[in-house]
Amino acid sequence: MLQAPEITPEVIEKDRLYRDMGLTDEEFDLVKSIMNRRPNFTETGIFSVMWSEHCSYKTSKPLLRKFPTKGSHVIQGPGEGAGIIDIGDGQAVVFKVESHNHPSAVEPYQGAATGVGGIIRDVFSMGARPIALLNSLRFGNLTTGRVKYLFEEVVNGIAGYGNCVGIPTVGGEVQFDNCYEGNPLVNAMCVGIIDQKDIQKGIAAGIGNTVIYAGARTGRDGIHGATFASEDLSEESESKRPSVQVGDPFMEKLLIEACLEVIHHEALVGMQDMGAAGLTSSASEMASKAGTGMEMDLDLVPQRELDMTPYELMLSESQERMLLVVKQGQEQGIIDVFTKYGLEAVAVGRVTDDNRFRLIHKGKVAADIPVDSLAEDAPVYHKPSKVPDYYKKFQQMDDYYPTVNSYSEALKALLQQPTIASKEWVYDQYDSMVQTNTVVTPGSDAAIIRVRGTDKALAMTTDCNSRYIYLDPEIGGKIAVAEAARNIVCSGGRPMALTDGLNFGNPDKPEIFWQMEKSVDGMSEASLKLNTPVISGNVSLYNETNGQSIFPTPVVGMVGLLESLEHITPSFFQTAGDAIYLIGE
Amino acid sequence: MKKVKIYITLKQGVLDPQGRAVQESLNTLGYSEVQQARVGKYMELLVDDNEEVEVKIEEMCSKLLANPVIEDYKYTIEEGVVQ
Amino acid sequence: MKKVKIYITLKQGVLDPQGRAVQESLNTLGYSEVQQARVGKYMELLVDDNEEVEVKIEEMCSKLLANPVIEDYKYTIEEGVVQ
Amino acid sequence: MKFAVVVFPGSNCDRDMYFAAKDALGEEAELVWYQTANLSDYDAILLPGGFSYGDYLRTGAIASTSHIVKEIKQQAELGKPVLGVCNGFQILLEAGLLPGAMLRNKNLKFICHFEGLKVENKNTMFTSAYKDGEIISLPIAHGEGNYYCDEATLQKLKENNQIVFTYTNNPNGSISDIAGIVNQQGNVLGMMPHPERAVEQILGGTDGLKLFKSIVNNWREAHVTSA
Ligand SMILES: Nc1ncnc2c1ncn2[C@@H]1O[C@H](COP(=O)(O)OP(=O)(O)O)[C@@H](O)[C@H]1O
Repeated sequence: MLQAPEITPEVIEKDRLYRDMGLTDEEFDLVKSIMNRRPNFTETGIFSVMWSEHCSYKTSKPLLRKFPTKGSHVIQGPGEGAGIIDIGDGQAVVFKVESHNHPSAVEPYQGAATGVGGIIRDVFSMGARPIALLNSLRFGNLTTGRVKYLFEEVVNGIAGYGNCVGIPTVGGEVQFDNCYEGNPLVNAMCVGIIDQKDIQKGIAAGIGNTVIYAGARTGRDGIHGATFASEDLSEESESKRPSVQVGDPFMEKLLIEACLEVIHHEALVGMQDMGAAGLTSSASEMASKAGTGMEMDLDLVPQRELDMTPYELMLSESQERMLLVVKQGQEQGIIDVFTKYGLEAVAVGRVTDDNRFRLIHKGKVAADIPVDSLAEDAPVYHKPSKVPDYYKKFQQMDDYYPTVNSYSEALKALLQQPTIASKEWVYDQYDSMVQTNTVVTPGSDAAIIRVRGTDKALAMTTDCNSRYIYLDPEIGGKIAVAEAARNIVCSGGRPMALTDGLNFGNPDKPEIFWQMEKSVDGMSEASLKLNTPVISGNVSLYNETNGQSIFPTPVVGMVGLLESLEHITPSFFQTAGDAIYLIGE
Repeated sequence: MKKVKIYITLKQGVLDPQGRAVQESLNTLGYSEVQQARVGKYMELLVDDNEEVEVKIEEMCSKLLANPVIEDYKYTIEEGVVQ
Repeated sequence: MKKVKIYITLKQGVLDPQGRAVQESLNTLGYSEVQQARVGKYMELLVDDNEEVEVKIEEMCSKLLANPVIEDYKYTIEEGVVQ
Repeated sequence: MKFAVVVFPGSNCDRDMYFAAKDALGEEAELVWYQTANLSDYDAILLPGGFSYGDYLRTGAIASTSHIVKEIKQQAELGKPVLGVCNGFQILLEAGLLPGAMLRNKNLKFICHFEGLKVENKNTMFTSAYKDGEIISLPIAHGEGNYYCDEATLQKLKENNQIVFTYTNNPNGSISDIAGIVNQQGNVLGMMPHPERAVEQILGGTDGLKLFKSIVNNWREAHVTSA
């Protein structure tokens, strides 16, 4: 392994190397003033990932504040790994949606698989047992080999991961449109169930407590922004580029069982998964939330590859890893649980009282940052917004009534559209029945999972008609929420809350930001009216190829409660001779 | 007829959960001497003779048989036996 | 350290749906010269030097790495590079 | 009657099997982690579905080398009922408790839905509650359920009436439509379809329940007469 030349803080500033990591000049100045000095290479990397849109929501935060997030049944709104809703009897349901669009465009099987893996960890890291998976997919039209390949492999990846970990995939949606040709969307949703007394939070409380790393070893997977090079990306550096993340659902299954056992252990203080920005975000967020600090010795972090630098260790997005905070002196009991499942778990650090995020590597301080600055001090941007020309044009157009010559021909033509046609080819590949609680399998308006041991059940669905949202984001946003709610109601459930996956183009374009603003307005209004607060969500921006944006696609994932199993209503005609009613306008 | 043997392996550094499981299982069975296992694919093609065999095989590997994002490949071309 | 390369193929006569799918997609992509494709596994093991390497590898293959009901195997043992 | 549900790393239908035995059937059942050495306290052994060891290498292969499989063999030799479903079936094949091997489904995809099955042999301790030739419906959920064996083995299976279930509409390409087989002694059954997923009407049917009931009935008879 070649030794990288020393990149000093001076060089980072002089050559503006921070730009390659995604920090702007202003953001770098802000970092300097927070640190009272120039950050070193590792520190610059840490700030850049923590202040990325993905972790900081710096562009979308002002919009997300508009969502209604409160309700008497909301136990946990946005902010933790996933949102939590009270379903009575001391039980709660936990859910969230997550996007994995870009990785899926590059390597569709692994991109989709690791997307599923990530959202599952968000749910069981709260202490909940994952009971269902859903997804929302967008591809270009099925006319090119590449699109067919992406479609097949994404479905394959979702099946490969979800089936193996033993969580039923019970619903979703797939739409095809040219705007997604170079930028497919892969959003995955996970629903879990928990006894309220077992709810875990990702906090690093208790000065002196021990930080434990559990699960897979850290490799150079998916490291943000390439392993540093100030030179242009050459062929050579392309082939050296950090490899894409590869998932190991088998390890995830063992992690689920071990973590759900560990939550009953009295020594556990907090637990969080390592998602985007890996060790950096999980560790710093846990300390920041608890108002403490953390010190970690990176040499103790289990490593898959040789000679990993602090930068690589902190920014790696290796999958199937968890971070736990455990009462000092009681580490062994926790480690034993992981050992039983054949998993590695090692103490890598401790909780401190100085509000610093300090990393030691080979006996030297590799980073020392005020921990709150990573989360709370991240810049927030209020981007300009502008009504797009296309929208003005549409507003002036007359209503269009198609002439239909033959209704049966028109119907057949509609049914042949891949977006409308049966999705059985997709969901037949998912194990929709494992855990033996799936009462209504894919193919109905909403899937229904009974809550074992009770007379209750949960209805769940994902919906978003992005064409409507493109035409009118505000009305389209309302429609998306209303459609999800209708699907729940039709199935016999009362809509309770929703999670959202906001997929948009480049927010630096005022027209795109306007689409975001308006859809959020529409969704907020509908959620407020329907009393379905937004309890979790995800934002994926910059979904563009060659400057061409996708349709605005804010996916709605909704969960509803059925108070009695007798309310279960599938969407199929049941018996010949039954009367058919049409309700509504 | 040519017989083409293709070896597809995961790139250096790419996680190989299957290889790890195989190694651990061999170790558990008592073969503690096994330090590493990597699992890849092996393919055999029978291809009609033509002048561009090599060019074509290279294309097939990079376009379809291997996934260049995570995999490397090698191949050998031999005289095949007509079956 | 020895480097062991193991090739596992489906037995002659055992249907190979994956091989058939590979052949068909190659044909569809325009490579009509591909008459047959068979898909198997390729493994690389790094094994500590010891006198019985060959005996042990034979055992590992027959006990775990290949399933004799459907698969054949071959291997080569080379000097490995210490990493 | 007391059932052991053996849990391997990566098993994921273990609880489903447990609930089927305990709640739907109303018998005693316990989840037994694969590192447990002793199965002698149980009257029947259930190997659940899932992805033991991630299905790495070959389905069931790594699990089949674990110590508990030796114990399962011993218990099977004593005549105890052993039922392997899906991945459990694959483990039984790899362990040599049943003949043959699994190949990938002919369409190379994982498939999950209800399939029609024909009860080919009702004279086993697993099927006595069914009618001969009865057509039942059970869920399948597998990517490698394409059962294969050589011609001689197939002849033997047929001669000894070891083929217990066949598909009415073969979904995976398995030889002679085979969905489940027993060993020669008749006390080890491996099947790809999931009877434990069809034990309650609310889950789409109860055709799987009769299989578990058969086990219990036969066990009771044997133990009442011998008592
Ligand atoms: N990607 C998917 N994964 C799982 N199930 C899906 C997926 N796409 C569609 N489905 C299921 O197929 C059925 C029909 O979906 P869709 O055609 O979108 O119908 P609708 O417009 O009525 O929601 C639903 O039950 C849905 O859950």
